[in-house]
Amino acid sequence: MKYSYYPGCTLTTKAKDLDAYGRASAQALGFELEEIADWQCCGGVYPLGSDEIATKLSSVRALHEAREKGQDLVTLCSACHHVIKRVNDDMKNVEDIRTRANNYMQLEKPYAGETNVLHFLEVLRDRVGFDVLKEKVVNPLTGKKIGAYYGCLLLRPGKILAFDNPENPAIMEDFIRAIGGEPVVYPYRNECCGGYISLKEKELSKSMCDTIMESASGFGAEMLITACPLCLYNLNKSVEEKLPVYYFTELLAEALGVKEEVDRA
Amino acid sequence: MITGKKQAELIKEISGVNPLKCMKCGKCSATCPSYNEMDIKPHQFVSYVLNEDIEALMQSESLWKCLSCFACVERCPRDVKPGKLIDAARQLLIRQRGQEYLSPDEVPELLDPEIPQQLLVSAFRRYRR
Amino acid sequence: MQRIGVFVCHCGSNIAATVDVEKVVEIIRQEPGVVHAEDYQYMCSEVGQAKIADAIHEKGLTGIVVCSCSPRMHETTFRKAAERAGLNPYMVEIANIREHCSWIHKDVEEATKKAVILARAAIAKVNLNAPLKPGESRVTKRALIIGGGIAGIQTALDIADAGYEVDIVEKTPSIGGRMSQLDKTFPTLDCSACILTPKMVEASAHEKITIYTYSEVEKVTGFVGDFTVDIRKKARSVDMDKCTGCGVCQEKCPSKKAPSEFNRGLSNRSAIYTPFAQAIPNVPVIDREHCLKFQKGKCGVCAKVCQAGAIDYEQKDEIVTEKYGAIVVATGFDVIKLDNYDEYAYSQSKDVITSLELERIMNAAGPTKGHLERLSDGKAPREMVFIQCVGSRCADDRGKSYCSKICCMYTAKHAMLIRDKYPDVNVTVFYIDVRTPGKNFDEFYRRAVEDFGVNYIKGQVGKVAPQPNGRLLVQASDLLDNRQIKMEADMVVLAAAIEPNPDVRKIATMLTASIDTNNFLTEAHAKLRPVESPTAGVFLSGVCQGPKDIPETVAQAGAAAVKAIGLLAKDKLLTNPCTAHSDELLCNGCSTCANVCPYGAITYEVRQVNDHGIREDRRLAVVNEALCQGCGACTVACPSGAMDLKGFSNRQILAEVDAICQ
Amino acid sequence: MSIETNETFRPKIVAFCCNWCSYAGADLAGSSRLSYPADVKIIRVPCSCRVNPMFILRAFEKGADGVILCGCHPGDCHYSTGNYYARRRMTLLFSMLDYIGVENGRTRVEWVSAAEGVKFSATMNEFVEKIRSLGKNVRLGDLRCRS
Repeated sequence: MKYSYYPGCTLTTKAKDLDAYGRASAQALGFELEEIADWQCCGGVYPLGSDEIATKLSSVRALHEAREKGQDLVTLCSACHHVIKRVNDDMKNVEDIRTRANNYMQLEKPYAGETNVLHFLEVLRDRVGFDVLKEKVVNPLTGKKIGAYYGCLLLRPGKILAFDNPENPAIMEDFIRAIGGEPVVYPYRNECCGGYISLKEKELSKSMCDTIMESASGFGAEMLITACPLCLYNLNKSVEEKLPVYYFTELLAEALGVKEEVDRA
Repeated sequence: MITGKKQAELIKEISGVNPLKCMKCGKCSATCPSYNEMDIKPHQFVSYVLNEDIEALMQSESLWKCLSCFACVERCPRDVKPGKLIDAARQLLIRQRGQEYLSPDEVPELLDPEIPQQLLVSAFRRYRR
Repeated sequence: MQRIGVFVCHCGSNIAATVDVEKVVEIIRQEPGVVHAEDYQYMCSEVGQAKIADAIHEKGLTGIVVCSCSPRMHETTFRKAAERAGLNPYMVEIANIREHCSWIHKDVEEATKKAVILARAAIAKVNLNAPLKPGESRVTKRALIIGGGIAGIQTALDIADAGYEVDIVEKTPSIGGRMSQLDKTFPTLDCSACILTPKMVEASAHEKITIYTYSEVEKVTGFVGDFTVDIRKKARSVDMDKCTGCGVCQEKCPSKKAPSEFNRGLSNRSAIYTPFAQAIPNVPVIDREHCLKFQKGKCGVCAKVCQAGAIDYEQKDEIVTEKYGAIVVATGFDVIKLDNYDEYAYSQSKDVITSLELERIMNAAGPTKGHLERLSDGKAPREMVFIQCVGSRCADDRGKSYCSKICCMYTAKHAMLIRDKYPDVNVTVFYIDVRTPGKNFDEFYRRAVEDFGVNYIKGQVGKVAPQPNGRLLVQASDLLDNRQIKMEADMVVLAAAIEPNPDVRKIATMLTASIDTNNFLTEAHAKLRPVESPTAGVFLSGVCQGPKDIPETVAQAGAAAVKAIGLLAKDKLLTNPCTAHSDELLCNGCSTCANVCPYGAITYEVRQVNDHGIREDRRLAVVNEALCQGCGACTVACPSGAMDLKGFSNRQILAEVDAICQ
Repeated sequence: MSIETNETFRPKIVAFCCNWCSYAGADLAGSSRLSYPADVKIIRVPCSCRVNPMFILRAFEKGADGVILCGCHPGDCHYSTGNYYARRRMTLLFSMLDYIGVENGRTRVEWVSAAEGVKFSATMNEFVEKIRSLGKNVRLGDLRCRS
């Protein structure tokens, strides 16, 4: 199976791990991530103003290219996923945005939200299947108590992202189980880490991350996993009860026995 | 000078929010992680727009404290989406007055080696034109 | 040609403000066939009706057109007026120039023009009207009540006391309904069981009342006065006649892991069970899904210990067919599922409960024997939080759009009872609005605040987060103090929205009773006929019609009973004369009409016909006028055009079409 | 050649409404003062299944520009199944009408319950707008019927 793949800017620089472990795991699981040619930054945040078009175009370009190849579009970064999924929803359901975006794009066939946008975790759940993943694990993370940190971007707004139950998600917990670990459920796994606010309001972001960390470690987590480079950065700035934070792909690669390969490369 | 009425119309248009749907339950403010940092609280945004007191909104510190975490949007029982209202007020300020909360000059001192690109891009998008 | 009189109503200013009624009269007067036309302030008034009678007498009218409000409002009024003046009532037609004209248009010229056209269409129709005579149908003097909660019980008692036979069909093993699950009732705080149980006993002892528990309505045919209903009596596996209700079987049953429906799943029950101690009938049922005998083939303990030999593993479902004149729906409610409100951690924490679960916890016969304790660890709570409007008043599809009406009061009740019995426990109620319309209701709520020290905070809760220490962090708004509250609680109680029992959809479909988008049954008129369904002979009792508390439910139950009694008291009903009939010269006996008739009103017989001098035996469709409801499906299905509908004939409708398109 | 512009063109529209749901829905639209153009005239029928294709053909023959049939929602028919018959008949009729040049936009079936005054009014506004955009119906009209 081949998917169009949109890495996003952070995954080519500060979050290379998230990307490299993801690609290696995909290979080990038998699917291919074909990087979109000349992709452009998604902008990091979804433009909320209903009259904004230009800031949505980079997503439309990626979506369009995936459609032309007849492939689903896969993302790893939570932020890219959020932005592209929501822009795709606009293109599908908001006539005004669709018309105006297509006016800019001048495509042969106008884009109307045909591409299916999947997060890597959704590929694991819905395409590969956690059962199959479990069978392919050579290095189970037995005994590891892992807290999933979802953050906001993957889950909300629930109706558009349609990723999982936004208030009580299970996909990452199921993932942790599949790679042999023990998921730790804690209530702040879907609360915000502070996001972009940490650039200027470092204290605010820190206190939010402290709450998350305290809650997770209070329920017995030994480490956290995330899909978002910004969440990882913010969580690492936490002062209280500091737990190690990993990209979920790193643990996946480890469980699949391909981590060392990547590290050597 | 654009009137408050016109500004309120603009905010409603940009955000796509109908503030009249609000039943004033306060769930948005109950849920907001930045609540304590905000001078105008999320639930008050609705009444400021209804009262067409947009000038006060645009002066508000709250514009820069919203995390766009969408907790208020997700949990609002009336589908009002206060987060979008806040963003629309911010847009108005940035677009009309060219104001910004982040200037390129101050970036170097904010940087640290681990900062992901995503953070800079997001902050620029939200804080500036 | 008819001699037609046209009467144009002003309806005060309701019509006259937008429609130039004088002008309408002026134009209509010129129409062929119209021999009289006038306008009047209120045609439905006595004076207005007298004008119709006078014109019939003076001008020898044979047809009447009233241009007024909707025929659904006053058609009967004007028909009766015409009848009193000696005219066949079906020679009256209504042109709806209020709801369909004056109320929706603003431009006087436009509305006047439309009113004229609507009047012309009615004139065209009445020109082709023929006198009709309603038939008669019998009334079976027996009522069916669907649902055995307080609403159904009260309706049954009232009808039975009037001397009519009543059957109650209840889905669960006992009557009693939601009220039997409640601990105390507001605003008097008397014990729910103490006031309900005597009613249950009275119903079961009443010689006119038959109770079918563990039974469901399976099929309904017929119509007002003459319904035929199939009732499925589910296999109880216990012989009702032999069982003495000693309870030994339940005690000895080795399978005790079935969740108790009565205790909302907070405790377990045996596989053979009565839902609660005061159950009526006091005869257990075997829940076959949890019974070892049925699942594994071995056990049979209950049969061994039953002295009366009442256990019958071979028992099968039984269908009882019964005839009824009236049907009362009293299917009640349930609380919504809270899957859409996981921010309140209902599925994550045992200490987040619904108010109905709290009723069971507070009840001496409940899972904790009436002790207020946390279900997670059995500890007594010190801090309790109540959250109002969970799933009520929602504009999105997560919850219900309506106010559930009872929550404010039962929450005040719970808060008060807890503060009374456990003064050490702090109680905080987060509310959006406190709604307490009702006799002694607001006083009750104020007592909770003033005398019992319940802490009411205006603001919704955003999140309930279970803490590692086992407590619950409640994050909420205090809108009046404009602050965000974070407080730890030991238990959180959710006032979950109520919704009609999901079964009601199925039942409404069987009864062809209409239902609204929230699954509440629709009234025949929201204000003036609130306990009747638009479907004749079907009445509404209790929450199936809309949220209400116990006194309102009982009042409505009585009202529904009166309406049903009014029907049962009649010996005969006049049937709708607008029935189908077949032209024997056109009918070729093909059976198409019989196949589409939903009432089985069409049969065939071989009869000699005289077709232009040729006499021959033909197979012909015959309509049973007592069964025909006048839908007209057969008229369109008929390939030879033999079927037509009285009162809505092809020619009449075509004449209306012509008048409109003129 | 004169073409009627949309401002002056007032279409003739016939709406057949079943007595139990849609007619009551139209009444509710009235009592809620939800306006729709006066071009719509309602004919009351006991059930949507009473509407003979002949009635609709006759309307077009007599110069109607659009015909809409309203009934109870599927499953809610007062007579249990009438609206299903209506739906099937009309699907067939409308596609035939389309074939002979009476565009699909000129004919419509809509389910309106007694509680849906808002939907009734919205549907009628929409339908009139559609017919106005389609302009006068020139097919099927019988010259002898013109007044």
